[in-house]
Amino acid sequence: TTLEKQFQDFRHHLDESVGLRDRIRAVAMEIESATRLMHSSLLLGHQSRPVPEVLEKAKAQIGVLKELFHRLAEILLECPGQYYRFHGDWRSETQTVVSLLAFMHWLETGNLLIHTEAEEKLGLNNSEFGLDIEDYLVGICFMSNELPRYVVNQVTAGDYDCPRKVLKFLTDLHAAFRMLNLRNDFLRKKFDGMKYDLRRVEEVYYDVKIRGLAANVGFWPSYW
Amino acid sequence: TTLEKQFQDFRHHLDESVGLRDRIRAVAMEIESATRLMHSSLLLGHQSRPVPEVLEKAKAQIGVLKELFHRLAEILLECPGQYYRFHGDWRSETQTVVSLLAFMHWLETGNLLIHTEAEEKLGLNNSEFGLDIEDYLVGICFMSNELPRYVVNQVTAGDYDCPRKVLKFLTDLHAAFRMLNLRNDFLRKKFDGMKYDLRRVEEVYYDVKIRGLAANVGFWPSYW
Amino acid sequence: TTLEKQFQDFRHHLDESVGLRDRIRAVAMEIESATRLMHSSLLLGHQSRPVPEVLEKAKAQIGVLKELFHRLAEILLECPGQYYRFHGDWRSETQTVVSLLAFMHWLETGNLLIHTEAEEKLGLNNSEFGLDIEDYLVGICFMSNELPRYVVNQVTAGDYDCPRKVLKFLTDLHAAFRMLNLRNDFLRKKFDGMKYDLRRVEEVYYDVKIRGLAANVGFWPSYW
Amino acid sequence: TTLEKQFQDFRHHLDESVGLRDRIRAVAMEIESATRLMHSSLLLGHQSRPVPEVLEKAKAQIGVLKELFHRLAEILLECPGQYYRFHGDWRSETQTVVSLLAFMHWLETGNLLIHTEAEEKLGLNNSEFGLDIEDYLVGICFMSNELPRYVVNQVTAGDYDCPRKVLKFLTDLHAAFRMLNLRNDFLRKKFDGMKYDLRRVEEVYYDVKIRGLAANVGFWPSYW
Amino acid sequence: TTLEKQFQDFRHHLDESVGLRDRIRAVAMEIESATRLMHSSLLLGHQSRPVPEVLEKAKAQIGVLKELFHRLAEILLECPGQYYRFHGDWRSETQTVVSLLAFMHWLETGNLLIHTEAEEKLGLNNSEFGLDIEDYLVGICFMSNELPRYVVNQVTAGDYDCPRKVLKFLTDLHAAFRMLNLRNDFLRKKFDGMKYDLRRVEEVYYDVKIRGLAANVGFWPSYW
Amino acid sequence: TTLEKQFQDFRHHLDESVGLRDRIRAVAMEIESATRLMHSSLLLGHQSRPVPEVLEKAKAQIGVLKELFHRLAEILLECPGQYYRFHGDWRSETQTVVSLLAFMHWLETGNLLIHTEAEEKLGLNNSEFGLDIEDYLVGICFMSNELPRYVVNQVTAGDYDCPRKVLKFLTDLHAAFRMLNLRNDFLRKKFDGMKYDLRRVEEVYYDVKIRGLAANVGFWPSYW
Amino acid sequence: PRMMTAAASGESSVMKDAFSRYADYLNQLNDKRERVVKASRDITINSKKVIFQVHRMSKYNREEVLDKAEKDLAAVTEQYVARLVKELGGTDFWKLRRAYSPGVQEYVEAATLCKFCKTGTLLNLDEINSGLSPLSDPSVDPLQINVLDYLLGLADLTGELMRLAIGRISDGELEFAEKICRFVREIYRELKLLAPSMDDNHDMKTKMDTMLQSVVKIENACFSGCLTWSDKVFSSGSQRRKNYRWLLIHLLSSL
Amino acid sequence: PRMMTAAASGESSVMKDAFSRYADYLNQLNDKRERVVKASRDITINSKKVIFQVHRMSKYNREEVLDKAEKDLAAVTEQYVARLVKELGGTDFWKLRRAYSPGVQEYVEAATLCKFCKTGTLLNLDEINSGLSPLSDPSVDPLQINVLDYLLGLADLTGELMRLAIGRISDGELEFAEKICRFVREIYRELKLLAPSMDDNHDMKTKMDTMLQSVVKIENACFSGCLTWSDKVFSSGSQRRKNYRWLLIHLLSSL
Ligand SMILES: [Mn+2]
Ligand SMILES: [Mn+2]
Repeated sequence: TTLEKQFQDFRHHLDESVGLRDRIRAVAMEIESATRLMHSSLLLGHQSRPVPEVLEKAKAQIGVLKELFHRLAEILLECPGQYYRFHGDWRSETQTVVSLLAFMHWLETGNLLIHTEAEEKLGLNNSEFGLDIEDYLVGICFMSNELPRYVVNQVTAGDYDCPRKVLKFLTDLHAAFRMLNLRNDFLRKKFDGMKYDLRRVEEVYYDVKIRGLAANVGFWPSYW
Repeated sequence: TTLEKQFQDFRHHLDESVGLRDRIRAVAMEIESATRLMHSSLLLGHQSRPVPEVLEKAKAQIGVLKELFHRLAEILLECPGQYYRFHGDWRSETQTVVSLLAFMHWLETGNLLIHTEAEEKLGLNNSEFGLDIEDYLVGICFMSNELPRYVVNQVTAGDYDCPRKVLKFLTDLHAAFRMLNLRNDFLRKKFDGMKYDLRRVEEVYYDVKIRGLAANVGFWPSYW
Repeated sequence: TTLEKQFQDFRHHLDESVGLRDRIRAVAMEIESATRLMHSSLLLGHQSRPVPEVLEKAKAQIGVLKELFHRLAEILLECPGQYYRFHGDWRSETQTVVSLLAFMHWLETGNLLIHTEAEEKLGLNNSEFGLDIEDYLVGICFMSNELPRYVVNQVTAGDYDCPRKVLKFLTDLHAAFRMLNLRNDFLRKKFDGMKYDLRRVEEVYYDVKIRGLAANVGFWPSYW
Repeated sequence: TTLEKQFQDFRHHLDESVGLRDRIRAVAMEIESATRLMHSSLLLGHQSRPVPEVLEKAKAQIGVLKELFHRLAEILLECPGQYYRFHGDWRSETQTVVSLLAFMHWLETGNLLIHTEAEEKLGLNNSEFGLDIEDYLVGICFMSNELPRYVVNQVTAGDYDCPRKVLKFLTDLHAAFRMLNLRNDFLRKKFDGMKYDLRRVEEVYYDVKIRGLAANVGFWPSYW
Repeated sequence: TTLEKQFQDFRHHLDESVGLRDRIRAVAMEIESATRLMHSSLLLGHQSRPVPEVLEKAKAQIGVLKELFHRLAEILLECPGQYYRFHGDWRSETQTVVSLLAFMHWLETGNLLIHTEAEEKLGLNNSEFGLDIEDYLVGICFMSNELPRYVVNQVTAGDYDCPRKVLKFLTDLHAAFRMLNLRNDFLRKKFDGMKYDLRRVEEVYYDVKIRGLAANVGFWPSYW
Repeated sequence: TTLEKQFQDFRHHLDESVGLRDRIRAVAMEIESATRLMHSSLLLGHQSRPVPEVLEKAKAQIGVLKELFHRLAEILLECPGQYYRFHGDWRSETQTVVSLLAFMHWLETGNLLIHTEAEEKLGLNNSEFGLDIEDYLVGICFMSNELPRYVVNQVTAGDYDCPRKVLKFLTDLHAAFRMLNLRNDFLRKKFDGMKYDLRRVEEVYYDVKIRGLAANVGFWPSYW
Repeated sequence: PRMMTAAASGESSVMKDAFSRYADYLNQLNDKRERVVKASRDITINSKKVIFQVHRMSKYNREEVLDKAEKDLAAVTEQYVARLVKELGGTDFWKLRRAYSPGVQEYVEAATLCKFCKTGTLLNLDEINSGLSPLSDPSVDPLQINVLDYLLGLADLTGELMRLAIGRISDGELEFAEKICRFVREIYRELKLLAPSMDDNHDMKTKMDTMLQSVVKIENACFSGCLTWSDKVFSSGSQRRKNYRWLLIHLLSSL
Repeated sequence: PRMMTAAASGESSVMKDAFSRYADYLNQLNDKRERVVKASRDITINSKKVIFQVHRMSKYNREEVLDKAEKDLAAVTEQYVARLVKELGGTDFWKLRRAYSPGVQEYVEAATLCKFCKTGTLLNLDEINSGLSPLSDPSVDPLQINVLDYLLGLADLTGELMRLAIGRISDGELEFAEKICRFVREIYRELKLLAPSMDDNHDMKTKMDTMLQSVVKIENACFSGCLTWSDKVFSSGSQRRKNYRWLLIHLLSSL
């Protein structure tokens, strides 16, 4: 009957979707695993190991991530127009990836990792499968959340110039975000949290400043 | 600066998304409004007004819906590949539309409204903008939920053959659904509820049968 | 360090547990799939197809289930003493299996499927891996839940002696359950539900009796 | 009848289980009572009473606990292979015991209480009845939750070296935990909370460091 | 200190209360056990054994209940004025007791068991420990819930005069209950259900009447 | 019928209300937008630009706000007496407005902006549409929340007299607030937070004072 | 910080004066709110009593029972609603709505229930409100129950009508039950169209669900009532079944 | 079913008589409960006002502010608690506990707060209860606040003490804050031991969590107070740091 015929078609359709989703989730879990290793390396940054050493280990995972995102892109190629249908399945993992890449980039250059740079690092620059802008922005907010802790630990370790640099970076970033008209969604909530990061870094800067600890540093790498 | 430039681009991007979403939501709310009127007319069916009268009023809204879905489709044409990005914004309204159309179709023909027929009724048959299969299926489950109440009221009004016909329809529908491998999601939950509808209709059929009321009546149109 | 050593051991331990659980879950899902097929066949019973035909299809799955429970038992053999650690992972599937086997057994013989018979049917009779008694009892409650619907549909199909037989069976079963001291747990809740099944079957028996429909049946298979 | 016979057996079986469970719960409640007294003594630690005094009172309960776990073990001996059947009945009490023992051990030695040491303290080292590893880990997380408050109160009482030591301990502990692949369960949730403890202790250490209070003091026992 | 002294007193007081409550719960569980036996006997009423035989067995438990309520009363004597502090601990058991006594009384006399009669049966008439009126009323509602089932089974067993008697009784009872102004509490909810009992008994009464079955009365005691 | 007539009237009324609410929300969003600009300007205050410059930009928005509140008032005129029906729709925006106006007023004059002054600034002094006192008070709490951050940043920028002035202001304000008897509502919660603001400002005041930094006053307008 | 508390400078006293005005305002508002809450509780309790009184109705005592219910309702109006009106004093109808809304809703429920039982029609909001006007001091605005509270009360009414309908079927008044069924369906349909436009429609959503359940309960009761009746009609003999059946359909559709 | 309603047989009237007694009982009980609820609300509101009054305390006006608070508290006792006592009329202390418990808890909170601020000690339950005895008619049993409500009120007290402590630190009264900290810790420890034995300890569990948060807030405030102080002590010069440090530890531990 037509009815049976129709439901047979649906069955195929639904089974295919499930298969697709399972494959996507498998890649997403590998991404999660790679970011955990990366995060572990970067945590050493909070214990004030030298930046180059910290970065080296973490960078080793970028290649892995590139490969994984390539696989994701290939899976999605099979079902054109359905990027956003399955988006939720790799979304939060991607946001974490962005936050880590951006933190590493900032450690290296003192600058914000631009969206196109993030895509490039993940090998997404000339593919159909791009990095969703809101995911990028959420990732940047996550990075911002890490900065107060980083600053506190750096000062504890004796780097009294760090608060100034972070404060400058975060102030600019916050001002840039303020230009956006955000809806009442997850991104907005994350951005609203950024002001607490800013406030905390201001407090730390205040602490070193009032104790005269921030003053006499003179050399700052050229890229700052 | 690059940073400012980037955030200016983002601002445009986000404002456009917001604009798109607002327009989609506006259409979705008009759809909701039309279905409310439709539903209100169909509620008269429970008061056993003659089927043609009940349908006539409700059908008046189909043209409106067609027009609204046409507008939705046009909006989505502006951003190819993003159907599923905004899907949540018209999803539940569409499911209600399907349930009402399917109920009307069943009243008229005694048959299940097929997916392609639903698309046709909404003028979606040869457009890029289709009716998502899971939305269609959820809509059919919603229709099933209405049937026990309908049967009860028909019997009260003296139509003792109605339970038999509904039971046959619902048994077939339930069997067809059972062919699908459903994940533990909303659709699955809705389908799980269908067995209560089936059970209730069985009970009503039993009630009329045991009293000898479900006799072979002859005045039912030939397409049953 | 001891600390690192200890956590390395833990890691192995936890990874092994996860692996075990994944394998168990995979088998449990196959069991679920087999019971769905079985259930589909038995549903035809509600449409009053002849009992032997209905049973034949369903029985085909018993071999499958036997094989699957054998696999479960083998997995559990790897970790002696941990049956109840993972019990939750196959529990509800097993309860469904029991309910279907018991229903089939009742259709065939008119008797309750005894716990040892259930184990035998699943090939668990002389293994370490047994059928938990509470799971068996919950499964029997599930079977009881199906009986009112079965009776209603049988009467609709003209089998007016069915209510009497089911009522006798269910009254005895209910009385047997009443001997148990149940705690306030899931089993107790399921058993409490059994009285509604009993009440419903009493009602149906009343309906056929008062209309003089239950009277003149004379032949009943010998095993009843 | 077989049916009655079977249910009589079940009745025995269930009554025995209930009896067992009642005895287990009774012991578990005594454990809870002992840990309450222990906790109450340790709370004095926040008032900066001298460590030995605080420990002495708390230690008095260890003997009691040992005896109680011995009784638990004996009950479980009666039903081999059913440790995990009743595990839920003493689980959370055991986790609290671990957290308190680990806190005391840390106060005394500055080291983490190892799993085997915990078993030994509870007299479980060479019995069949062991300490479940996940319970041990949850208990350790609970202990971690106590540390921020302890550090704050110690600094208030003038012990400015405490933050450094706690930070070192917690950093190592956190790193060790990160090696584990945790599922999305209770333990994972508890571990996720540990990073807030770590962050808080970092902040306290920062507060004393920036004020130059965290100087190299010398009166700390040699095992630190 | 006075503070410690006061809390020590509280601890004594509360520990005593806990002891009291444990003893009360133990008696309440015995009451529950006795009512289960009573209920089992009365269930035979649904299988239409002769009333006197059914009652005899059930009555044997009344003495037991009297003794148990006497024990309850004695325990409560130890803490005068605190009846309602512990009320919740025997409340639902007492409601069941009332429902069974009232059912038996109705079987015997055809009348409602009045509150004072219920107290008398339980030996509470001249003690401090009385039967709470709301508990009594809830118990009466519970009894009402049993009547539809009783009537259905009586008719099945051939007692065609039963519906008339029960209908009269329930109609009066319902009218009497409507004299009360109830709050939105448990009693109100239970009373709300009584209308469905009345409705169902009325249906059975009509079933019997329209079939001319209600005629063959005669063997019912004179007090009806 | 009158029934239909009445509901038609209601529909008109409610649809009008919905329209009204939409217009109110539109104005409220413009208010929100204006306050965001104002806030952005005042944030420069945290970066220690000269007060007059900071104020000038922010003041430019006051006219805009006045105009917007005038529009709100006019909309509300269409439904006299229903101010508090729609109050929730501009409530939180108004609270933000008050907090900004009060902050600016304090920057300029060192005094608290009184309720009547706030109304005047918004052009509400002789209209039916006033400023709800609780909204005013919440706004003042919001302003208080900003002060610790302001003080910290001012000190960082070298204005060592700022803490003294803010502390005096906030101490007086806190004392004034304590004259109120508040319910357990939003205002109470906000006021509860004020004590932490006071505490933080006091800390900064001490920080500055003990370092002998508070001396170099002088460039502050005479009205302080 | 001695310096700041000793201060009683001009500015600080301006602030104090202002805050003592705010304090007065808040104290008065809260006192008024509390009085309104209490008046609302009294209205609720006594309206509930009126509803119980209505449910005491049977086929044989209807007039008598309803007369008493109306008298009780009038007493609620004159005693308790009047006190609410007095406490409000012609102001803050919307500001204090949450404080009195439960009482007013219950009052609407009681008043519309009485009216429906008496006349089978819906008591309009205007009718209720014009009954309240005489309660207030002529110098102040009379309390006007607002549309929202009226509709919320009406939503609750359907639950009471459900209880009533099932009682009526037991009493053999099948036609009355059918009438209730039609009435409740109509209210449900109208509210279904209105509900999304209501101010804060969260409460209303829950009430709509309950209302649909009530409608279904009434329909099921009518269904089983009809089946019982049909048994009655047909039991005389299957020969005449067909004729009776058409008669029955005719009878039912004319209800 | 005409036959059954017409009946006014002996049995049926026995039933009616009995139910009209039940109806009287329920009406009286519910009326009493409602009056008790209202009295309880009044106690709550006015006890809260006393608590606000206590928070008006500063280093300089303590006596004056606390005197007024005590006077206000006495007024609450004489006016509102007395009314509760009258409404209860010496009975149903446990049956109606839920109706008055919130008010009594708030009253305990206010009374113990006043006493602590005055004397630094805990107002005992016996002391509160003996203050209530004179309020009742000597012929009936005096209202005795029960241990549970007292403990629940005490649990709330810690929240107010937290507010107080942070205010005291701002006012420079670090020792007072330390005193509060010790007091609250002691109450927490005692309640931690008692809480599981309490009758229906669900409320208490929530309150214990809140209480722990309050304790931690006070501890954190004392911590940052001490750090500020240590900065003050040490800022004079790092040479003398070591000596000062020991002095500080000594000072703090003697608090
Ligand atoms: Mn109601
Ligand atoms: Mn409080």
